[in-house]
Amino acid sequence: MIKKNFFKKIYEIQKKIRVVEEKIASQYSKNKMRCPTHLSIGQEAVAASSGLALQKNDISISYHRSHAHFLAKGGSSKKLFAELHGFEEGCSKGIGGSMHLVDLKNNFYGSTAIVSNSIPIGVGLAYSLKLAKKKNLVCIYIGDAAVEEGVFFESINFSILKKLPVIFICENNFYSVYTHIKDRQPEKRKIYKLASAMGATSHLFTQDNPFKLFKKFDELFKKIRKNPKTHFVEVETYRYLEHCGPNDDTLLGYRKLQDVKKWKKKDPIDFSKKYLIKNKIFKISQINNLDKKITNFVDKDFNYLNKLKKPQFKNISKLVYKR
Amino acid sequence: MIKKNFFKKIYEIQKKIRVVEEKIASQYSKNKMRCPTHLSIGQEAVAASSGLALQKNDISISYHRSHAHFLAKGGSSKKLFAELHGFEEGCSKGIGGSMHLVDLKNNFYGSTAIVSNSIPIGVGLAYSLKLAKKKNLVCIYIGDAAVEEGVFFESINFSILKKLPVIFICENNFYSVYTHIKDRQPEKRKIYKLASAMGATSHLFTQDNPFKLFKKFDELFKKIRKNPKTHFVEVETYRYLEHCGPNDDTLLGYRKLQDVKKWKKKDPIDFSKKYLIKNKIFKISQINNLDKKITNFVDKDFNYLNKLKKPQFKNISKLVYKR
Amino acid sequence: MTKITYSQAINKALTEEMSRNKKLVCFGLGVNDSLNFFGTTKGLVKKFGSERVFETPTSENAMTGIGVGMSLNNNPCVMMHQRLDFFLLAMDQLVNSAAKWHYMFGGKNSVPITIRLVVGKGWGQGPTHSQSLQSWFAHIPGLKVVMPSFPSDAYNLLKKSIRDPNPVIFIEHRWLHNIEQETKKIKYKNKQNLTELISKGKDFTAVSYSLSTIEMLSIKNVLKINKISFDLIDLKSIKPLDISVIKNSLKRTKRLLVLDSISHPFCSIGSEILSQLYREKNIKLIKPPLLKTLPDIPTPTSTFYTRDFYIKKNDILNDISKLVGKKIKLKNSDTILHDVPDSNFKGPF
Amino acid sequence: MTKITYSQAINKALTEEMSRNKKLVCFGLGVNDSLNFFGTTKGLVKKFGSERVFETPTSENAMTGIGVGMSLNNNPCVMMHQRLDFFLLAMDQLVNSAAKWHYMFGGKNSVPITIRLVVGKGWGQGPTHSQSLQSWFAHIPGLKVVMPSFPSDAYNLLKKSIRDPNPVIFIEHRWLHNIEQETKKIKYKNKQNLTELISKGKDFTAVSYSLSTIEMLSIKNVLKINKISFDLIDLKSIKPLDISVIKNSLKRTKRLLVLDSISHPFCSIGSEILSQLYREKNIKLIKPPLLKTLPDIPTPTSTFYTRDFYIKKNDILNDISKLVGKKIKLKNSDTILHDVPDSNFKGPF
Ligand SMILES: Cc1ncc(C[n+]2csc(CCOP(=O)(O)OP(=O)(O)O)c2C)c(N)n1
Ligand SMILES: Cc1ncc(C[n+]2csc(CCOP(=O)(O)OP(=O)(O)O)c2C)c(N)n1
Ligand SMILES: [Mg+2]
Ligand SMILES: [Mg+2]
Repeated sequence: MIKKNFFKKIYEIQKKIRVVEEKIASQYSKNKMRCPTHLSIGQEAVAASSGLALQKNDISISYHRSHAHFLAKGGSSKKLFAELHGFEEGCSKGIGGSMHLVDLKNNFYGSTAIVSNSIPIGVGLAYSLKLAKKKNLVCIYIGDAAVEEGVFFESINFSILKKLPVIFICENNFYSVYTHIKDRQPEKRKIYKLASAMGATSHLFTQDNPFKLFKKFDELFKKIRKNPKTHFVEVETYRYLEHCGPNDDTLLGYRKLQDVKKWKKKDPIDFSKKYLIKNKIFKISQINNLDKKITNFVDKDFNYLNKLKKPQFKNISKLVYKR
Repeated sequence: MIKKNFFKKIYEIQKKIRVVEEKIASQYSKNKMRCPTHLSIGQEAVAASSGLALQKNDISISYHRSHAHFLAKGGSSKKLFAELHGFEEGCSKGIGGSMHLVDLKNNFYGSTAIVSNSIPIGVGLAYSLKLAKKKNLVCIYIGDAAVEEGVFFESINFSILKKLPVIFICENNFYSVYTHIKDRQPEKRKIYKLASAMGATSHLFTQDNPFKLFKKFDELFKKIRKNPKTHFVEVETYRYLEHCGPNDDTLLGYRKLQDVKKWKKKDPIDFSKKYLIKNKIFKISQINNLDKKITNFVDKDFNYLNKLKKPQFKNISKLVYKR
Repeated sequence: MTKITYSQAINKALTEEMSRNKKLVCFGLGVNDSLNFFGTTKGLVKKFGSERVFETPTSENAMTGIGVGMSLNNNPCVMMHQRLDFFLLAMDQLVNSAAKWHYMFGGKNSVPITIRLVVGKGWGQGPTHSQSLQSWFAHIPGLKVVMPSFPSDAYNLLKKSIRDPNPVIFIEHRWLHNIEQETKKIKYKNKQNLTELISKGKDFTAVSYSLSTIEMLSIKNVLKINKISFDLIDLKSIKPLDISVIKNSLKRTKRLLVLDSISHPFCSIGSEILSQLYREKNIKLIKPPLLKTLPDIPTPTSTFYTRDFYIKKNDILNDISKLVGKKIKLKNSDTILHDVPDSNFKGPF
Repeated sequence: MTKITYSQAINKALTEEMSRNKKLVCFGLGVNDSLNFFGTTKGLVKKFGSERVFETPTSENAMTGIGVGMSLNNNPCVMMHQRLDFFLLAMDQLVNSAAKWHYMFGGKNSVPITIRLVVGKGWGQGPTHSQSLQSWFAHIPGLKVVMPSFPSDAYNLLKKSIRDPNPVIFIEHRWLHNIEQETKKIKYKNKQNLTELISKGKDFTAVSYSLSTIEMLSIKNVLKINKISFDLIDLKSIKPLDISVIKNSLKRTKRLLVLDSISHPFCSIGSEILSQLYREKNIKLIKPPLLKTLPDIPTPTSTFYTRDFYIKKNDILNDISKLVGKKIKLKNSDTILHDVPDSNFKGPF
């Protein structure tokens, strides 16, 4: 990638994810997106930089908070919006909703709603890559609670045993719903070290500088494609809004206002913007133009919903079995 | 314990377990013990020395290969034989069979037949000890395959999180049925190190010298009773007979004859006997007498079965629910 | 006249039982968080401390086994799951441990655990947040299953479940949580009959439980206007199941509708009821019985689909019309807000 | 006349399908070990290599998900469990992933996985090594369930299951493994009817599947001597279930016995069949139908108990006697070796 283009892309995808998510947040109260929706505002950098480092033939799979991963792998915001609104034009025909996204064209194999449920599926996808002698990898996104489910350990054990090309990316936002990690996992234990003891090659990345983060993922993925093995990356991150839904929830009191502030202060998108300007890669006006373009694009995708017709249950009731 | 008595006890319990198991093996072909039976001949030292180091109020719980743990915790060989033969006088009224032993009087809470199934139950028992502010511990016996089940990780995570007085004792005999550990777990990964990365205090013991092994368990258990925490001990060991049943299975070819020989050569019971004689703790004749006494005792317990009456299904069919 | 909701009734039962038995322990995801498990665990941690009331890691299988272990050792437990679907991870501990322990160890010990499971509906709960598997649990010897419809029964049955020395699956439909009843009806009755005839009529017998009982009540008026009355039998306990009340009623009405509206059809509780009745010598029905369940299709997420996925009042009325051979004037019910329990409800959970 | 056993038929089906489809993968505990999964996987690893045929860690839940992942990505799978009971650990992956994937992602992808489950009986299999949960699986939309009784059906249905783009639960009763049939009967028929009338008579209709079909056949002669004949309907496929064959037969016989002898009663397949028939307008039985299942009690281990726990031939004959209203002379069957399939069998597995 040419340097300028490279910076642009990383900025763009982050920004697009944020704009899409903010659109959802701002429209949610209209009660037309009638499904449990987990936004990743604040966490976009991980999805953006890893997603961009993935090749199209690499596979990814994700969990309940997956809009960002879907979009970063190339998923269409139109289909995302349609899915949330329950239209047949949604990526899962409206049957799956926010927690069940899929985009096979871009090898985003799916996201699922049960904690850790998609992990072994990702490992199975990787076994298939191995059988087909493909030089690609599977990226499995997980949250910090995922490593509390036994199936995580069963899956990573198998993945390591069979030397499968798998990269686990654990977005540690410290919370599972309203419960802090210290109430769920032993203090001082680092998730990535645990993965390392299982036998994975393990890394701790930070999201502060998304450009650097991209480089790290990019290097790592190249390595895995060349030398198939199971890797694990933990990135500490933070969600700005409530666990599920469009609102700010700091008043609930389960997390400190100052923590939220601290993380917002080092917001990766703000950082990226400043970085691009400070390093004279883009001018302010160029970035503002880019932002506007993104907003317009997202608005257009959203407005397209107005054209859609209400779908009918009888059209999907035959989908239980493939014929 | 007076020194002599201490040596005697450790020898005695090992020997007793072996004699009981050999009795089962020699009688199994009569087709009267009609249940899947996993013998621990070759592995007795771990059960014996840990069992002896447990206090009566300590709890233990085990897996499918549990005769030794049951006996070492004080379980009656009479009740064990009766259980295997399906009599109502068995420790589980004949309902459970070899894989479901219990002896609440001695706080042996049970052994179960599904790999890793008893692990969380042991952790729950420990939570109860904590709530009751008792200064005892729970000993959870597991095989090497147990750490392949997710529930092991979930359970040890909770145990560490809540600082429960739990000691995991993993009897690593390298095999799960006919499959070597290298085909199930990443090479070079040590189980006890994995437990340590989870956050347990972790140890690797050897069974070669059962007297030393006892001391190690004894010290460790005292520590845990004083300072409740989750510990993990791995002991490498070896079963001499087939996975399930009374026969030698070296001809099946899944393990090397020379491995079996190697382990038999350093048989802990032989070692103990020699040790006692060499160090002049007992005379040969004394040990031979002891052996005879044990054999007689076990024979008597076995012969008692002749007196038992066939139990009736209608007597147990009301046991599904407690009233 | 003061009123109490279903979730408050549960909260009251939990609070009283925790006070009554100092050994009782409560745990589950959300038990101590800001929303207090739909309000049902409010105040518990403050009153009884975080050793007896605690959040857990997301480890459903181990936590079930841990609950079994505690219950075996003098600490009865209430374990809770915000969706029944999550509990699928724990079937080994439920079926191979909890259900069989008392029996398989010769009655030496027992497992007084109560497992609260919440069933989701509407607002895009979708395929993996809306399942209701009472027929699975009822299939397993060693388990008991209760599914109360009213606050008073929720209160009573939760207390009974907690005091039961056996594992009890206590299933709450999410849409019942805000249902109200007069506070004075909330009384502990040790000897309450389980299955109960809660409303008497003559044209047919309706059998239902949990939300379906509320659904049957909601059409009572329309039927009355159309001069149709019915016996309404609320099961409350799914296992053990007492069909004697149903048999007695059928002797009079000779027509049967089983509304099993929160279950898939195949091997459902409804099927079991019909199977038991079919084998009875003395039951003669005028028409074949009707069984209404969800379709044999996973729950879709989109509100456009759920409208036709869930059973509508008009569908039930149409069926009743055929069952009793009378025309019923239908109202335009169910056309709006079919995917929320009431108009106060703001999604998603 | 050469003969082939049920387990050899499975081995043949697996071998042929592995040859036919180079993408097909087989795995499970015991697949490659010295006993070859009751002989059913003999020779596979040699022929197809250890990448396509492999042993697994003891990780039932993950391995199910891994199978789902492979099947989503062009590698149909056969996963195997030596006891159905172990598979209880994998209900999340089965129900929340495999069963729903095709539907919940809008039909974009499907899960061609076949899951072989072996059901244990006798010789002290006990409470956690003998469960048969076909009614659980059949309750879940998105799954198919087959339970063949004969080598030819095992062969045929395993091939069909493997080629099916949907998840299929293939349940084998351990006592069927040594059952023999003429080799020439082993032929692949793409269009085979599922539920089949395999023997015709007039006094009553018997419905059975898996081992219960063999049990019904084993009393055919005694009944014949007593001048009683029956329609024997072998279900083969539990889900989907085709009751039309049963309905047709009942029009003639008007008496029904459902032998569901490897299931607990509550919400069983037998219950489902009765429930479906009860709702039919055109079925008029002379006597209430009979349903025979295991008692609602977990399997005991002791051979002294299992004798009365499992259904005896004489019990079935007694029931039939009542059903058809004729006396039957009983023989002293079932008094010896009731807990092994044949006299060659040496425990424990
Ligand atoms: C098996 C299971 N248990 C519980 C839940 C309820 N639940 C939904 S999201 C969530 C939090 C998971 O936390 P984490 O993995 O850290 O992801 P995050 O929401 O923080 O992104 C929980 C517990 C679930 N979906 N599945
Ligand atoms: C969940 C489950 N899966 C498979 C089995 C079958 N099985 C019985 S014993 C055994 C081997 C376990 O090996 P290990 O834990 O090392 O104990 P060992 O037999 O070597 O003492 C297996 C796989 C089972 N009982 N439970
Ligand atoms: Mg989190
Ligand atoms: Mg082993």
